[in-house]
Amino acid sequence: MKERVTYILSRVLELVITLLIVSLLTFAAFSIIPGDTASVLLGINASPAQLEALREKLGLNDPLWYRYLSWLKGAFTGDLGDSTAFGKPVAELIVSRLPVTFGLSFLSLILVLVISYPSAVISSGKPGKFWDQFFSVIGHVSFAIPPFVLSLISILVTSKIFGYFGVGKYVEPSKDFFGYVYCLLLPAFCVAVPKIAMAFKFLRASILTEKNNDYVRTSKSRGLSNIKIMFRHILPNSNVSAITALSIILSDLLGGSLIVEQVFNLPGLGRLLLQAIGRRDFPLISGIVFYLAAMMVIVYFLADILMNLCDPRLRKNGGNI
Amino acid sequence: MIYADYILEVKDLSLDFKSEGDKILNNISFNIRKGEILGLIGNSGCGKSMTALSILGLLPKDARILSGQVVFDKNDLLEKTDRQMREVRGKDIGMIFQEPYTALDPLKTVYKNLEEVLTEHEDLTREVRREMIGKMLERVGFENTGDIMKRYPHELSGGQRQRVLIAGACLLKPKLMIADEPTSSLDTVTSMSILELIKSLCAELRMSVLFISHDLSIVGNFCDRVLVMKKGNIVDSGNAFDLLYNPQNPYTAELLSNSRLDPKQLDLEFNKPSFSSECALKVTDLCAGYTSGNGFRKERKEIIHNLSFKILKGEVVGLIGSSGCGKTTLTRAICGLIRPYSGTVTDTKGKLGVVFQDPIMCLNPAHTVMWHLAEPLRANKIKMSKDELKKAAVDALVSVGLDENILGRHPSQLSGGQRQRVAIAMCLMLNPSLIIADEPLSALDTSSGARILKLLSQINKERGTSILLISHNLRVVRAATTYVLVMDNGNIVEDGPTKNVLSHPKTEVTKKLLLAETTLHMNPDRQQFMTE
Amino acid sequence: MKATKILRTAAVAVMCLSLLFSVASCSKKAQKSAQEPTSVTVGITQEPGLFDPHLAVAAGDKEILFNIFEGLYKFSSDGKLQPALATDCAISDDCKEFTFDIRKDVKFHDGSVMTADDVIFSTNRAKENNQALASIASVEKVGDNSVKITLSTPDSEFLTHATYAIIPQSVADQNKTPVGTGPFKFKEYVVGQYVSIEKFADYWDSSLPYLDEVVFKICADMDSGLLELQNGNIDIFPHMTKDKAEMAGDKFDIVTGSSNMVQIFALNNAVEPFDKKEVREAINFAVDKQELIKLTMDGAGTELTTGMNPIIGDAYDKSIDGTYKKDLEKAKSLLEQAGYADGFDMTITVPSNYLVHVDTAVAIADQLKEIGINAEIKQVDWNAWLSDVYTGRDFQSTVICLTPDYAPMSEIARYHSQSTDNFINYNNPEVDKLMDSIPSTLDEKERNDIYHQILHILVEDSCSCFIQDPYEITVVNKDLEGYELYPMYIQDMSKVKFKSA
Amino acid sequence: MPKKKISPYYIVGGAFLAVIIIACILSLLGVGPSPLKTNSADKLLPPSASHLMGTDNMGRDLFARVLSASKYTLLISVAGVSVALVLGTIAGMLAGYFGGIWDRIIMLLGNSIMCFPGILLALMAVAVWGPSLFNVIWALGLVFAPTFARVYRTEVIKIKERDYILNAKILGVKPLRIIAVHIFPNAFTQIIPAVVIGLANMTLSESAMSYIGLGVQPPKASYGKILSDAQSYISTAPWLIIFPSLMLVIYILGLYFISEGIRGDR
Repeated sequence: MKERVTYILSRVLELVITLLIVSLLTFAAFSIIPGDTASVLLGINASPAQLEALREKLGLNDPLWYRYLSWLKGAFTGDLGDSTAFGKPVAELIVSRLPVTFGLSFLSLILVLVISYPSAVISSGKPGKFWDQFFSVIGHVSFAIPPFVLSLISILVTSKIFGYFGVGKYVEPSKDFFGYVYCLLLPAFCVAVPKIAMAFKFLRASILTEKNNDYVRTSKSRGLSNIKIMFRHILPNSNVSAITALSIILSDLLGGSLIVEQVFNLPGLGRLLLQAIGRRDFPLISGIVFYLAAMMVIVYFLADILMNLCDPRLRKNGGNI
Repeated sequence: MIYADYILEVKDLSLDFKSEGDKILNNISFNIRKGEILGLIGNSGCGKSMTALSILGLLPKDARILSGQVVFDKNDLLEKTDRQMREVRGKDIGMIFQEPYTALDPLKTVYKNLEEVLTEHEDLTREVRREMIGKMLERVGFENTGDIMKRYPHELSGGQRQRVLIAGACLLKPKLMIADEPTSSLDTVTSMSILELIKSLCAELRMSVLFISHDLSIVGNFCDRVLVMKKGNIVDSGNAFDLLYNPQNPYTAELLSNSRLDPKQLDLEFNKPSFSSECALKVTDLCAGYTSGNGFRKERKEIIHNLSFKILKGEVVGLIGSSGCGKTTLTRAICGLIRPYSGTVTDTKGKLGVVFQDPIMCLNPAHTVMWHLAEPLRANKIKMSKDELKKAAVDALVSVGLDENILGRHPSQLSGGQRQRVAIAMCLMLNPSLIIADEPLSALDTSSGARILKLLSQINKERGTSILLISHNLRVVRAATTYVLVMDNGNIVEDGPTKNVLSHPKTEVTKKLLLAETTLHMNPDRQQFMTE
Repeated sequence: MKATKILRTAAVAVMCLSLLFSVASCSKKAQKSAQEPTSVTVGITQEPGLFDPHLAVAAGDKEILFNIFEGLYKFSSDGKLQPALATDCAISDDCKEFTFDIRKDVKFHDGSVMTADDVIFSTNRAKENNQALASIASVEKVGDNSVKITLSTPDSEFLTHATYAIIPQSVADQNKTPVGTGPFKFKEYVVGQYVSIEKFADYWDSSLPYLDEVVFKICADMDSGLLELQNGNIDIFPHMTKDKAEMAGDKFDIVTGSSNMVQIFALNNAVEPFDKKEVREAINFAVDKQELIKLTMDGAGTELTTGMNPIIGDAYDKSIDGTYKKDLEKAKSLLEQAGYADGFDMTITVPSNYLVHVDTAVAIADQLKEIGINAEIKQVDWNAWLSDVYTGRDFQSTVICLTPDYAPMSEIARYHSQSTDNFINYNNPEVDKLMDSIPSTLDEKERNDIYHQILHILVEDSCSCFIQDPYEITVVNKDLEGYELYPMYIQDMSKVKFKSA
Repeated sequence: MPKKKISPYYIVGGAFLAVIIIACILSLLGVGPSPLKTNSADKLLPPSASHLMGTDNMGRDLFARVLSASKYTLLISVAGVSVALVLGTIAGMLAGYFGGIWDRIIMLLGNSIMCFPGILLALMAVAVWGPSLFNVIWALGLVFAPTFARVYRTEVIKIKERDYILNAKILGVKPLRIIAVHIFPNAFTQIIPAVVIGLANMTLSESAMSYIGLGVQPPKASYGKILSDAQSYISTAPWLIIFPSLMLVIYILGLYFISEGIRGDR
């Protein structure tokens, strides 16, 4: 058990250090980028007196390092401070955007799994044959299409064929869960397409490597059919190495996809970040970056645990965890 | 006990690859009687594995069966559909392979690995399956079968894994077992126990065995009858004993002599080290090992426990021990690759050369031979003009028996033996006082191995460089070294002149090593061995 | 082999399953039935920032707040000032004292009745936060429902500023809970999604408003807004471009009018070579404004000659129109006079988030090439433009849209040499003298003459190149009526109603 | 050894890339109408004889703009990837070879850059050195360096245990020389698939950067810029989106086939 404690401790330490580095980067960015938050909020015909009043109110006058330290103190006690642009607590703003970003991320992750796994299995079943070439080329074309072109085309196509496809009718999950899933389906597909190509490429490679391992030959010599060998031996083994790729994809998704949110007019995290940068909102940007770093480390942490569960070789103390 | 009727008859089977066209097997025919152990011998590439795979119908995709029949239990296997063949595989014919390390699914316990054979062919209740597997594991030599069933493949040694595979192949009491080089990647002691296991199983289950190997001397002692194959044809057959001792067929004779590396023919002589001269290497109560664990807690795993020995200038010393006794750790400590915890090693910086076991990995694939030879000089800031450098390189190549034109070549264009010799040439560039050869022969075929040995002894003779030869092959040590150290779990248990130690072993470890060697490589002049 | 065939069919099945799921569920289309409370959705593209009427300055905020708060006077759609919370106003001869009669029994959204004290409280609070009201010296009660405001300096046009919001003293934080006297009450604001306001039953003008609820839906940009329009999620969508408006479909009317904005190709008068009048004139002759309007706004914009917008009315002097027509020869000769016979290099710094200004700069650069000037375009992020170009005045030339209040003085106030908004560093003592005389001339006709003189000098000096006043284009759902277009950034929803109702 | 016939991947990949390279050469020679001439008369014209690919919202000929855009897209993606490659290689090598503390520090830095919004990083680069093309390349290079570093690190960890590296250490070769001369040539072949993906991502994120006025300054444009400007005309002028995307797909497919060819040979 002691083994696990040190493992978790080192992961937590890694999270703290990443957060420190990231917040330092944000702080450095803010001390360099031109533009002052107050004049952004009040527009060009605001009077100097007005600007001064707002700066005082938002505490923009104290030196940046002081604001950074107070933000840091707040971050570690769980209070991320208030956003200067929206006047609302940063935590509340981020949480208000999570349903969209989480919804999009997990829906597209499901799409990635549902589409890339079967296609990878089929194409690695008979490498080099028609299906393999077909999926590989489609994979790379879908990788090359810019996201917003994909989104726009999909809207045009679905609205022409199905008449109306709930674009923009974003529904709170609390109010009507199915409406929520339904309106996120198409954007999730657009987010998922490049990720599907990536997952497919990786899965196909790992299945092919597992296929010419000796244990496959052993099972064959015992009379198992190809399908049984694929599902009982090859897939579990290639899953182990696929977990790292999937965790990278998931942490990428959780960062919010700005372009799809923009085209589908979904209030996700990507757009909030762009607005925060546009309005030079230091607490909000640091809050979002804090969330991103935390998400990344948590996802990798879960990936490690999943790996330990799947692969006994990784478990330090033999059979039991 | 061998019965009269045939279990398997192969009638003029021929096979070729779609892409290449030249025949891999041209109409070979042989048969196996019930309960008989038939050996199938030949150098790599003669088609022996292909024969086995065609029996089980596991040929690679682009292999084509041109003609022939494989009659097993009165019906021709080649006619059977894939589904019908699946019933035969694992039930009537079992198979085990060369590499035990990767032949088991790493994610599944031993029990799960074996259970699939039963679930595939029979539908028995869980308890019956558990009990059958338990009995079989016991039969192949495991004591606490309950615990072994729960263990994972990576927790077992090579030998144990091969036993599990044998258990898997024999679970349903097959009529025929095909063993494709089962022992060639195991050390001598474990190989011996595996072969004995197969023999006893064959007798008990009245099972016949098709044993495939490239090492004639092992097969001689173990099989009833032997077939010798050369380029897809069966060139010689007969019972094992007379094939080994008075081989009629010239090819068989040649195979035999290569496999046994007769020291007499090599007539190696060594310069006689005078005891007064100082040592090339002095190691005094060395402790070394590996530290694992990250930043905070360093976990020390000590492998070498206060070991000391010394090598005199110009002396050739052998180091033997079963795998896992710390030989590699010792070499790394001597070369300075790992810092010892305590004890001292005389400074060998720049005065030491190493020859590694694996010929594929001993040279950097990205650079030419010339670059390799120039690298040691560059590393030690020895300034030389362009043609001086070339001359030194050519001398080194000549001294290892290679000619100039390979200077521009890449390692991928050289054979295993040639690469090993370029590595030796690299060491010679610095004119080291000591060369450590870590298992230089085990990965090479016997003839190129013999030439490497001759080269080492020549270097020792002409340049007076002392050599530390590490090997698990006692005949090589007996032929090539004057002094020998025997190691066991991190300590030297016995040392002395090679002749005395290998003829009158004092410690248990040396005796076990010698015993394994005699049973595996039956040596014609038997009388040389102690017969207590 | 057999194995992969099964897998293939499984994969195809999964794919069409997910498609089916989307087809089936999209058939349930929300139907809007008549008897439900009438609600109209207006599309906006800027995230509202502040709801406190005295603090809010951003155009996007004022647009919405017009429905929640009202001042003593209020603009009507034709730009005239109408009495609102004040019934009428007596102005002293020296234009320093303004006595307002307060309208009786006007209720705030929280039910309390508006008193003179609320007016005094609101005036003082507005004075602190609004530069235009700096001239207010004191405000006192003159009887139960009349208030007198005395100014420190005379200002004949003070009434145009008397539109600041009157708010109850009792409400602590207007930003969180806005309370005013307007036709609609604040309902809810969800960041990133919408702002909703609902009908204020006992509004002082009982005939208004008609709608029960108005939702201002926040769209990422005009394109995603257009998609929602086509899908019927939005009824009114202001500030569109001509080509997009035409794509809205036949269920919508297109309403166009002036937006009282001034797109200026600003030349920094303090920087070489734009400190020479001839160079500025040359540029005015070289730029083809009609071509620019066609390129950037598909022709939907009125050409301007100087800083004041003709929509202001009499204060504008029509005679100055047409002074600058494209004349390359004249431009070249002017350049020679200024000593730049073979042209010069210059940079146009443009804010990157306004695509229309970037395109205008590109077109201008293309046109200036014909008289030997090669202009390089430098895009900067909006905040960098604000701090470096507007306040820092560190630029050669730029393209931006100025949004003055709907008052003649605020249109040209920036050309006073001492004004903080004078980012083009224009300096003409004559203009300063004329501007200073306006506040004290009570008579409107006299004031207009002074304005005409100022405009003539501005055109004479050709301080910068004024391109266009882009049309305000709004798309309105056909079954709505009563929507009026204002020449300023305002969405008056009080007169809007469904035709059937 | 059968004659080494050129694998089909090279031929197909070469053909695709040739399209892009020809486009660059044509625009360098100034063939066809000028990509900068604005003209309100022929605004948003569909593809016709006079305008092969139609015109954009400023009346400029799209065919000429796409040709000149090929130059910038090629320049940005290749330069950006090489910056990322150099930074990534150095970081990956150091982290992989020395391991221990170095490994953790470099990996932590890599993670932080990965979860730091690329746009903010680009803004910083612009603020400090100005919005020129050169700074965008630097910013993009920095954002993509961690992915390359990660690939290199795993590769180096695999190679540094091999016999020829131990041999070099024993012969006394200095660590830096081991990294640069011994390990690098063997590790480089593994990086090619990552380079292809990097080039694709680079062109796409350059278009995202154009939202905040970074990248190629108007009137010049890259594929990404044309696409992001044309975003609002997709229903009225679809050709503004189709042709640049087509060129982009050709560019990336060309790279993919070349990389498949290289992987096939090894």
